[in-house]
Amino acid sequence: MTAITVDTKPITAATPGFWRTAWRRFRRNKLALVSGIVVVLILLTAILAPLIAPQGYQVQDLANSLAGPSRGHLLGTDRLGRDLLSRAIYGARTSMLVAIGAPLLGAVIGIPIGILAGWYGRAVDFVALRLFEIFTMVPQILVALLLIALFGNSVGKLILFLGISSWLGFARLARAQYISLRNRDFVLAAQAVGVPTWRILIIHLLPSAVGPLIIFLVQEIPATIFASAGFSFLGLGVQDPLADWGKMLNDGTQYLSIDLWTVMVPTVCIALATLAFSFCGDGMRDAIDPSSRQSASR
Amino acid sequence: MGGLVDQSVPDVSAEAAVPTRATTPMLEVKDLVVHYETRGPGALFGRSQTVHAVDGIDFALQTNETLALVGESGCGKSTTGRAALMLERPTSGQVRFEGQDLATLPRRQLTAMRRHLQMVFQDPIGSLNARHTVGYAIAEPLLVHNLRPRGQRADRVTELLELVGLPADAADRYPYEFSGGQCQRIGIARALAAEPQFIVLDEPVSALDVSIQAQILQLLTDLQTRLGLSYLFIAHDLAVVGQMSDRVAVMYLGQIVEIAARDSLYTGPMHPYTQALFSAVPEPSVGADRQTVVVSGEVPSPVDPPAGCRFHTRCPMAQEVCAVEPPTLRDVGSDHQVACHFAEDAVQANPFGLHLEG
Amino acid sequence: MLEIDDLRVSFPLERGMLYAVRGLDLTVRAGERLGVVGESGSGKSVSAAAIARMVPAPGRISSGHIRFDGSDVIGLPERDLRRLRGGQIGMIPQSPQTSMNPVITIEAHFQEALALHLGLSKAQSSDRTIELLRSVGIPDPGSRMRGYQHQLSGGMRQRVMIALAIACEPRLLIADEPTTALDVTIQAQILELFDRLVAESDLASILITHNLGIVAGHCDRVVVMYAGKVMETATVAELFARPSHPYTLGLLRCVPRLTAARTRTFATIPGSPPRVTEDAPGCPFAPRCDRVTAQCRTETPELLRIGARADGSGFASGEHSVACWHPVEFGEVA
Amino acid sequence: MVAYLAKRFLTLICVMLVMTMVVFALMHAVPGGPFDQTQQPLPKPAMENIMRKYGLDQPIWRQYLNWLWAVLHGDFGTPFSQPTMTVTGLIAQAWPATLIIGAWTIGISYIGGVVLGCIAALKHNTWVDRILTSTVSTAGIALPNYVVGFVLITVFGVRLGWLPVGGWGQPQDVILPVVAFSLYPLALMARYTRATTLEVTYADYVRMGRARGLSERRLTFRYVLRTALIPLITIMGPNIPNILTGSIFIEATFAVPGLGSYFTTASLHRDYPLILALVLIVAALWGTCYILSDVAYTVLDPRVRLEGLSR
Repeated sequence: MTAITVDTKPITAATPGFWRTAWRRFRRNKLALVSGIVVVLILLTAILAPLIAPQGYQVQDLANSLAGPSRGHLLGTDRLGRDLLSRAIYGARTSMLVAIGAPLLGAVIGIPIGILAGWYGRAVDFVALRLFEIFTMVPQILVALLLIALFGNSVGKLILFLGISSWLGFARLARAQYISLRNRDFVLAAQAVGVPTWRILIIHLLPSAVGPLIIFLVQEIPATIFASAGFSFLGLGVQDPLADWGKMLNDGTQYLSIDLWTVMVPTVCIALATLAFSFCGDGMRDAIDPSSRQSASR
Repeated sequence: MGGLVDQSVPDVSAEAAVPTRATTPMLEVKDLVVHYETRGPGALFGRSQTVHAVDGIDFALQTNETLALVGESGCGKSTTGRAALMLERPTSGQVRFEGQDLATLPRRQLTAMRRHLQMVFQDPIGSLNARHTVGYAIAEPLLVHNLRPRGQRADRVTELLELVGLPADAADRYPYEFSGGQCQRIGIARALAAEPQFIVLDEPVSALDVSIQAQILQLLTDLQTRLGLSYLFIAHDLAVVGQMSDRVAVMYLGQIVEIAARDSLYTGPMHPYTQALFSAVPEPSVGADRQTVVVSGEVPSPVDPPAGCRFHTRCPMAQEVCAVEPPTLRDVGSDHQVACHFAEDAVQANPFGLHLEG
Repeated sequence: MLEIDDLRVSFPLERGMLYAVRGLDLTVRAGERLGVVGESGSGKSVSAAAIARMVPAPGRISSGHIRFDGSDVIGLPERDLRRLRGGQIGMIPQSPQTSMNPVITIEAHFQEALALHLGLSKAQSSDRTIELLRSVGIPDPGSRMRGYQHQLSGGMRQRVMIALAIACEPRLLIADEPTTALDVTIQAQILELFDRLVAESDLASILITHNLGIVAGHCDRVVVMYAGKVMETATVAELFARPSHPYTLGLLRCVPRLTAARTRTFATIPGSPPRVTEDAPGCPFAPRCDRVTAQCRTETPELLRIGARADGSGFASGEHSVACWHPVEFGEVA
Repeated sequence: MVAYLAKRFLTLICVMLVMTMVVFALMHAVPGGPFDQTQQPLPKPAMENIMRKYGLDQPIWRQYLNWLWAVLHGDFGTPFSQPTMTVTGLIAQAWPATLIIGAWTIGISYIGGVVLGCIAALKHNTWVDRILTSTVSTAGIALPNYVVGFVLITVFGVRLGWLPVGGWGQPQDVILPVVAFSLYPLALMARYTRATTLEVTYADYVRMGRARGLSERRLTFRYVLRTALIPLITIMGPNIPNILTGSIFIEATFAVPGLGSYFTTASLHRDYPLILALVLIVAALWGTCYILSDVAYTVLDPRVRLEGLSR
């Protein structure tokens, strides 16, 4: 028996895995890191709202309505004399619930459709594409608006309708991912070994596709904040007395010239949240796929 | 089920490895046709076209034999390899493995059959899933075919790694930590995990550096000797093919133009295309007066292959009949078939000034 | 004509540095056909790019001299550098598929180059383009040149790239793996064309390849590179007859021969080519070499000409240099 | 080419038909009708009268066919909320405001976005690129336009008093809505432009152009931008209808009586004829722009242009 030559290239000392490398890159991106911290803070605020807020979100102090910042009300009060800081803190709760809940629902609906369309192609793909087409024709916002107007509003319905209208993006992305992965050699290799299809779809392809999908989810959060707060701002979303940033904006607009704080507090909250999630999402994308920023610097 | 390195498996010596003509071949491909639809040029206005990737080929492969499929890109050699494993559904024709037609086999049985038929790919890194450890990649065939009790799988992985010349601790690492040559070893270990009898080697060394190429070729040769494997060796490098195969089939535009025992072909190629291929290989030696004539033109599109002999558009020997009458494979010697109307003349005329004396 | 002296090129990595070329010395004389061979990561392509100061970002030339016709390429101002590129040095790419602007016609490629370097008018350049395309074997050049690159096959594209490289009558032609992306019969056609053009116009050429067979048939002199360094250089005949570096010898043995009988054993070099991330002393081939000694690991052998020995044995006629502490003596191996 | 266009438009019409059916069914699936919302419930006979007048007493498929038949004759019906007008008339009244804002927005955001994207790509990996890409464009994409609107109103309307805080009629009313509305498409275009340009910047053929001695200027315009900008059509085209049909939020923020605000009120009041007409407009516009941008792309880019096109 002939000696089988051993490839003597020293196997590199345990290099960090994929996620660890990504985390290292993310950490080096200052903007993303700061945004990530802000995101965590917002989420903590939302979870711990009753502990942090100085007052309840519906405690009225009619004698002190539309008063600017004072010792008693750090950010002032609204038309009913409710403490704006407290409402902003409770507002984080409602806003985050919708902002995260709706894209999650969209992902749950969209990803399986996208996977099937991308993997099976042909007839399945054709039907999926026509479905995409119908949903692209009417902007997502209008679909959600229509549904809310027709079926009424509550936080639960807001999540439901925004989720339903956001499935398209996830389906598209999952489809594109699976199409590009479908013809890769490692898939053919798995088929050659005799790995069943479900196993290929989940154990082989999902880990490769999950990164971009998670990033898309994070990037959908600011878009959902935009829409949900927007609907509340139009008076279609969250209803009194529940606190929500968009609702606060709606309450405040009429008093813009009397008390700027009623508008600026929710505006800053929405801006801060959308920016934080956005920069964080971008940072994650760059961390997972450095070429997205350093494009082809070979 | 005996282990690959078990002594219970008869160690086939190099002498015995010379193929013996069994009555039924291990693998038999009959009139295999693979056509597929594709969009023509122009992303929007293109019409769908039929690509004649493989257009009616026959060959047989004996136990412990290596048959090479050689040809240029687009000749259908890779498609043939994939169709032989049912990784690409043939449009028509048969692929018989130990007498059973894989094309008509129900899905379940085909999946079960896969463990006997394996494949090694051209891109060693791309054919491994970057998110799985090497150990998982090698263990997966055991898992899906339920080959070993759970507890013994890790040992089996170590055994396989050792077999292809890699250290046991490689199992915990990821593919990108390895060089191309090492990844190809992992790919081979994975193919061997299910204890196959037949492996399709699809350009297994063309992505590798020369010095690594030789290592992998040696490994494949040793494994064949040791495990009694049959190879379908797909390659474009005639020199490599000459070192690896018992029999060689030359393909051009989806058809076999010449098929012969290795020595017969390498000393006397008869089809003008085979001669052209041989003469085009740059030999790493100085002084030899080779390559006096270069074949002209390029391979026509497989969407609309020429009528008659498919090579007639580039063939210096072509006559009128070649454009009309497709030549069929005919015997021109012992274990030597050629599909050319004027093969004997081509040998006489030697249009490419070929001489193959070592 | 071309003189490269102690050229070093490095690429910053996410962590650390990749040393692609580490002290390259090389000369090309007028009319000479130089071959540069090496495996992946040997620095052969980067060296070629560096000649016209075209090292892709983020890589950079960290030190060394490049003289073309006596003028220092490294210190050349942008204007003169552009005159050099295309005008004096023509380049043929590895992948003809992606090397032409997809949205301008083939003719437009020629026109802009001819106007720039030779100052030809539109009509003149049209005539010249047809002439050039015909000389590289493009059928029906008049109508072809009004088309786009995607209408050509791979082989045809490479012919056009060659015509484009020689359009402005350069004195040096650099071809970086010009046939790697092509099939063997097309490769033969392109190499034949390359040879003919080089001979006709008395060009100097540098042919970069990993294929020793191509070097044997199409070059006068060879440089063997490994890990960013020159291991050996000699005339083609000399190198193939008397390889002196163990790496060269190993490489020659590894290459399967078409005419050799089937033996079922393959000569191998253990290990794989390194990725050089630290510029440490010692022979880069030492970890894979079967003649290695302690000296090889700690001291870097210089590229020295093989001189006459007392007994007069084993020596090269012209120039044959090797960077090895223990070179293979002539006659030592069969 | 003609056959291709015919096929595409036919598909579009089919898709639109399906879509209107879905919307129609959806609206009717909801419990309650458009006239339930009034404070005092109408007496039964009056209600029946109204229902009959609008054909709401007929079976749903009948209603749909009636509606479809009328639409094919250019009649979109009467809006429930304003019985004195026609849907067509109402839209004709509301759209100009939206169109003016939309046109300015397209002009500013497309030109500005492409220019900024090019600058970022050409200054790749410098501070200019970093600021444009990771800060300005991300902020532009993330910040809701009404939030931007309120900041603008606060600063320029309330604090400085330079511009009106809202309303419609004077020329200066256009400025703030357009600025607020432009930010998102501007950032989007900049991002896409940068990406396509960067992809080309390192392409082999740019390198080969450099190897022939072409100047960086020439390479930038003739090699990089020319190839990079063509695919942008496929992004620009389908975004046009989104902008031209206005933003419900911008119109609410700045109190612009445009199409968007009508959509909001129409949805709230279940004004079926108006909703259907608006949905149809959006869809038709979107489909047409999508097809036209595909065709424009194919005609402009020789890479995808087929010889058969001219035949």
